[in-house]
Amino acid sequence: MSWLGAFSQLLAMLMALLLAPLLTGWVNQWRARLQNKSAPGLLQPYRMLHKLFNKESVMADRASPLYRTAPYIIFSCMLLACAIIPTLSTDLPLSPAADAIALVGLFALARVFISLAAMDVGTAFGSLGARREMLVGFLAEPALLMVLFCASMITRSTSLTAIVENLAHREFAIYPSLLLAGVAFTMVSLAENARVPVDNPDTHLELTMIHEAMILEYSARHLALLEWAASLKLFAYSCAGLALFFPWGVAEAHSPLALLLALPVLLFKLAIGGFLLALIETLSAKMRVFRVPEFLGTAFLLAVLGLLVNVLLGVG
Amino acid sequence: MTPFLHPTTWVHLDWVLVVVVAWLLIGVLGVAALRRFRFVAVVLFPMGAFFSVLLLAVSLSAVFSAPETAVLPLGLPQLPFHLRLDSLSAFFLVLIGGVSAGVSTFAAGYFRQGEGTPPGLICLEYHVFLASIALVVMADDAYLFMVVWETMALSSFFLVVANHRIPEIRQAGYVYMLVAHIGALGILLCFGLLQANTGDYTFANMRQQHLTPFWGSVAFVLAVFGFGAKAGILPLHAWLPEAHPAAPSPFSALMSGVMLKIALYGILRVSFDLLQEHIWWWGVLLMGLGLVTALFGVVFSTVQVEMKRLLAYSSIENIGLICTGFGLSLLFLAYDMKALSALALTAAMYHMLAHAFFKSLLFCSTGAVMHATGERSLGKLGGLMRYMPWVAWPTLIGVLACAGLPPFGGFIAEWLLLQSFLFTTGVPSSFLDMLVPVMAALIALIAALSGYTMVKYFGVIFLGQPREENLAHAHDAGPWERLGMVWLVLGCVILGLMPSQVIALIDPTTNLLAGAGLAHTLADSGWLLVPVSIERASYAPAIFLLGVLASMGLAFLLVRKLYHGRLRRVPPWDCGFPWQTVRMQDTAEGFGQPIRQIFEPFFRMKRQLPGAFDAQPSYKVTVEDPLWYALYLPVARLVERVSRIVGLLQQGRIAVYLMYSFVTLIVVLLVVKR
Amino acid sequence: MIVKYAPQLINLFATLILLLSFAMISQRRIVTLINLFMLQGAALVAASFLLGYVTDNHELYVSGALTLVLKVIFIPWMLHRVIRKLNVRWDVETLLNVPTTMLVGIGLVILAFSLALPVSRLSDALAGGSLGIALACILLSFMMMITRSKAVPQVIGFLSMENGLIFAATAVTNGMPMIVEFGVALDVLVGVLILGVFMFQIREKFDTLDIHNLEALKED
Amino acid sequence: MLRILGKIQRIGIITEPVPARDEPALSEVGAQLKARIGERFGGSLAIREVDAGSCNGCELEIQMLGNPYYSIERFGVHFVASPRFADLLLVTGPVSRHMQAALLGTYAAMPEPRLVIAVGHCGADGGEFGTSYASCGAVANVIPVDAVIRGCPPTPLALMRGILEAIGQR
Repeated sequence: MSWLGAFSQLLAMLMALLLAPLLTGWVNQWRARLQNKSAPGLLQPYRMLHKLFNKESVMADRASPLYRTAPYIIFSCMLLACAIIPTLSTDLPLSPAADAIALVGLFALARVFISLAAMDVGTAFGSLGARREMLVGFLAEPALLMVLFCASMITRSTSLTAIVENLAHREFAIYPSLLLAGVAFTMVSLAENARVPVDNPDTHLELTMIHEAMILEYSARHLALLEWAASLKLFAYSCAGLALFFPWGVAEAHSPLALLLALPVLLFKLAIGGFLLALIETLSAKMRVFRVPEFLGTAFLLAVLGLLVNVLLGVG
Repeated sequence: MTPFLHPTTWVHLDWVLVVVVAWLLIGVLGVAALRRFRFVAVVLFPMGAFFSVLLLAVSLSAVFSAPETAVLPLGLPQLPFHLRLDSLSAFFLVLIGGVSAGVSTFAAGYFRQGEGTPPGLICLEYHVFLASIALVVMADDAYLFMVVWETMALSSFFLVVANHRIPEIRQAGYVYMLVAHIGALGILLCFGLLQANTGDYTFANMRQQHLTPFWGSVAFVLAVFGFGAKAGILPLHAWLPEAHPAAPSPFSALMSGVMLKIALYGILRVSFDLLQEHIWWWGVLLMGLGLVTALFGVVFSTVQVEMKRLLAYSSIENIGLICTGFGLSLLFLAYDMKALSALALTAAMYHMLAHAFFKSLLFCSTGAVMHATGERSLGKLGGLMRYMPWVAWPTLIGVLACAGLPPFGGFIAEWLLLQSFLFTTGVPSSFLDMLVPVMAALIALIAALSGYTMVKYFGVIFLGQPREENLAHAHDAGPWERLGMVWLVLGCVILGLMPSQVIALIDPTTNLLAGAGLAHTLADSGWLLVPVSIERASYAPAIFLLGVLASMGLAFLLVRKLYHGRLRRVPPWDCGFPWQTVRMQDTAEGFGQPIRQIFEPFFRMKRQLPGAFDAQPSYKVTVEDPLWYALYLPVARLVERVSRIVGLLQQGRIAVYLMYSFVTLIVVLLVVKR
Repeated sequence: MIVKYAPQLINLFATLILLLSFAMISQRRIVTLINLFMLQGAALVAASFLLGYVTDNHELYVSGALTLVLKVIFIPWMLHRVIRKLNVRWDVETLLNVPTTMLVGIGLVILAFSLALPVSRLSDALAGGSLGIALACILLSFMMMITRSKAVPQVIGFLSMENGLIFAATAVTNGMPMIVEFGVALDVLVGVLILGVFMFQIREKFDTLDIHNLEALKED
Repeated sequence: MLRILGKIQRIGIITEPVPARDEPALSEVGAQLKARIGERFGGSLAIREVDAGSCNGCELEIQMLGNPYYSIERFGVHFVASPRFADLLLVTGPVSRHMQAALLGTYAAMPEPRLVIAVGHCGADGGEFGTSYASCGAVANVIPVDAVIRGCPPTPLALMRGILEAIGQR
């Protein structure tokens, strides 16, 4: 592990921490614009986090220690996820510790903990949210895994850095299986980040909530951590998608100059991605909860289809 | 024949025999102190646990040493018992020792006065069971194997029906006995084929025989049938969800954690070791059976409303996954891809170890919960985390491991299995090539569903509010129970954090069975788990855990430093509806409902909905196993009809019976004369 | 440049066509169904133009143009007109529910691929690899015809099956003889016209397009 | 879908720009509001709205705050789904007996620092309904109130002024 490696690792984590709320702000801004409103400032998420950290935390009297620690666990899971996804450079010392499958495992771990925390206080909506979250999860995880497998079948590797290096720096080729995988990935990341059409991030009606219903009980710093974790998750998904489907511009190992060059490229790609997300959210309507398994099942099957096409066309 | 008289020259096998004898002696002592249950609990069971640890230590070193054989001058004349301790047996002895140590310790605190069978007798059955499984994995001829196999079946049967006062439990034990015997029949026939008319039933001889593909396949199918019946592979799973809840919890733990693995040992021994040639469709058959079993098990476990049934179905799922690993490895072996075969086999055996530990841990926790609350239905539990933390936190570890989440054992097993699937291209058959991704997808789906199940299990039992008043007086686990559970937790953690070391333990076995191992790739990668090569895939649970913990601590410190830790406790936010009751939490049925809706064709459901004008509207839904009605009951009816016909012979008059034997005599004489 | 990437591009179009077939069997709204069909035709056109350019085989241009005129412009326009005239903008009911249909679809794809794999390993054509995909498309649209209970979706299923056929021909043998192309095109045109009239007739008779009613026509 | 996009394109941003020509009040109130929120709530104010038995006139006006014309979100104000997230409680209507417990619970569930604003004549003093067997009258009779926004119903601008004043005091 070189000093440059350690540096780029730290840089990646710091950048994730700082950029994640910005991405959320960007998406919100575009959603407002697409609703013909003028939007809140880009930095609004930071302001909210700052305020929440300052407030006094209010907690249900029968909340257990698990409930108090869950936000920290979830937050650090998401941070680690951002750390192993090659955003700027593929020279990440942490990445051998966890490959694509472990990435899915990380998301699953976070999901299990937030669901358990939601069930802990024992309110009606908390457990309802937990059930729905697990419902989304048990279809979204395999779909995500299959999407990642499409890439790793092409590159014969499940280590994310190896995948990106392969895709980015071998001579350009078109992989039809990635088309299917891309569609599947978009659907999965909409569901996983609690976006329309699966879940509405700013609904007030408890009966239609999924993610919100689970955190209804949280306040102040714990809520702030959860919100931050949510935007980290969005960031992680966006970066994973960009790394898989538009890997160009990610710095190769041992080249500090490319590292500097990679940042603007990433920002540009993220900006486009955020805009598209807002567009999708504006154009689609939220679906009934029991349409969600159908939606995610479709994503799962498309990803499997991608694998099959991969085997058929024998690319890579 | 090893010299028993000079302990200095003893080899591992002798030590294992010492443990076996010790267990039998403990059993006898138990009978001697039939009703003195305090003595049985705090003296005999801990002694058993001590010898389990001894067994663990011995077999850990035996894994790496050369095979040892012994011939005991017991059994029938001219038919002495052959014993053999190779790395495969040693691996399973490690499993037995490790798990039984924890479970026996737990059992020391578990058994109470006045439950059906007297404690002394339970102690006897328990330790006879342990001794018999230890001998099963060491048996080196069909006779000894069948003898100890049946001993295992019988002792476990008696343990299942420990509370024989309750009719349902007797029923369950009966079903279990029945399936066990049908299975044993299959095994017997299989051995009959394997010895190929040489009349020599030692395994050594069987290894020499080269069966034709047809008879080899028949033997393989018989073995899968026979051992599968004991392991709970579809469609012979029906006894499992009946017997596990019936048995006392420590023994459910042993059954699920150890006995099922012994059945899988049988499959391994026959299909990898005794049968020399392998045919590709054996692997496909095993994989198909495994996947179907796993999917069936996990879908059913999500909709269960009774703790131990839920765990039992989840065991079916895990057995299915392990069989899938066997099948894949067998397929590769048939195509002579040794490295990949070793990888798949390693994944399966890792899964066996992991499942043995976390599942027995979970069964122990259900035992503790049932003692504390007297309740086994999820619908009447809840909120126990506040009253019994010593049970809740270990269970949380077990749950995470069972859900296949990093950084625990279950995840590593699934990780390896997925790896071996992922790099399966270039199997000569195009159809298989197409099937492989689909199978990988199924495995991913099953793993995710098991996460769903485990969240339901932990959330409904330990979190939320108590659904009944009396739960508030639930007492925490006693010292022995805590000790046992902590031991099992340690097992889970070690399996999760030290994969390279554990795989080094599995390596001799894969070398024995698949002719290859992962050790050489692992040796130079230290804490990093690298099955094939660093470019392809790597995973380091220790670093993983460290990363999570470090960022957790950092986040905590920063929040406290930069801001504050003020906290105010208030009543929970009830969405402005002050009349919320505990009954408004999600019930077990409610939590399983989405799965019930999605996988509707799997179930045989009876739903009773309230009408518009009912005075007391009631909602009831029962989910049943369609196979029970489609397969078991018809067979039962057939048997009944046949036996009624046979029953016609019975007249109840001596003269008639004498006439039967007379006629038989005449017929025999005629036959002999010709 | 484009010649270099031609096989990959053709595979890409093939995958697109497959994706659209899946979208069609999972689609409930009839208008969207027609639009998807239009897209599929467009992908097919692009594929055949590309192939024609690479193997400079001008017949492919002609067949591409035919597909463009018929499948991308005329027939969708006519179908839109039909549903506007008959005002049948209902959501399509399927006989099987959508997830089951998709599962069966995956099964069909596996079958088609495993059948086509040996062939495509032999085939020396530019895009032999996509034979399996074309086969899969044919099977999928066949299934769509089976599982839909209304007339318009069945017509669309029939047409997209024909898409699959043409694509198979284009991909594997770089195009059928011209006369066959014309024949097929004419067939389709006439077929659709007749089906259009047919739909009006059904409508007149039963004032619905639910073809269950045809069961009442048998005499007994 | 394309139709929607076209519409979005056609309409464009119709929010009152800051600074605006035709209605200076809104823009300057907005500017002040933003400034005060910046000082007291770190730039983000979360509002929980409770209908304690109003005729929904006030709700309609409060809705208006979020529409493209006023778009109060641009000043850092947003409405939230749970009092746990909220800094400010907007209560409308004479508190009916049935809503009393809910209102108390909501207030108890809010983390400090927290503000309460009674909206509309009814919220201020019970309005037409006054205090009776069915209504507790003014919000102040149930929970401590920091500010009152009169009007039946108050216009969105009045609401913004009220919020501003509520944050301003103390």
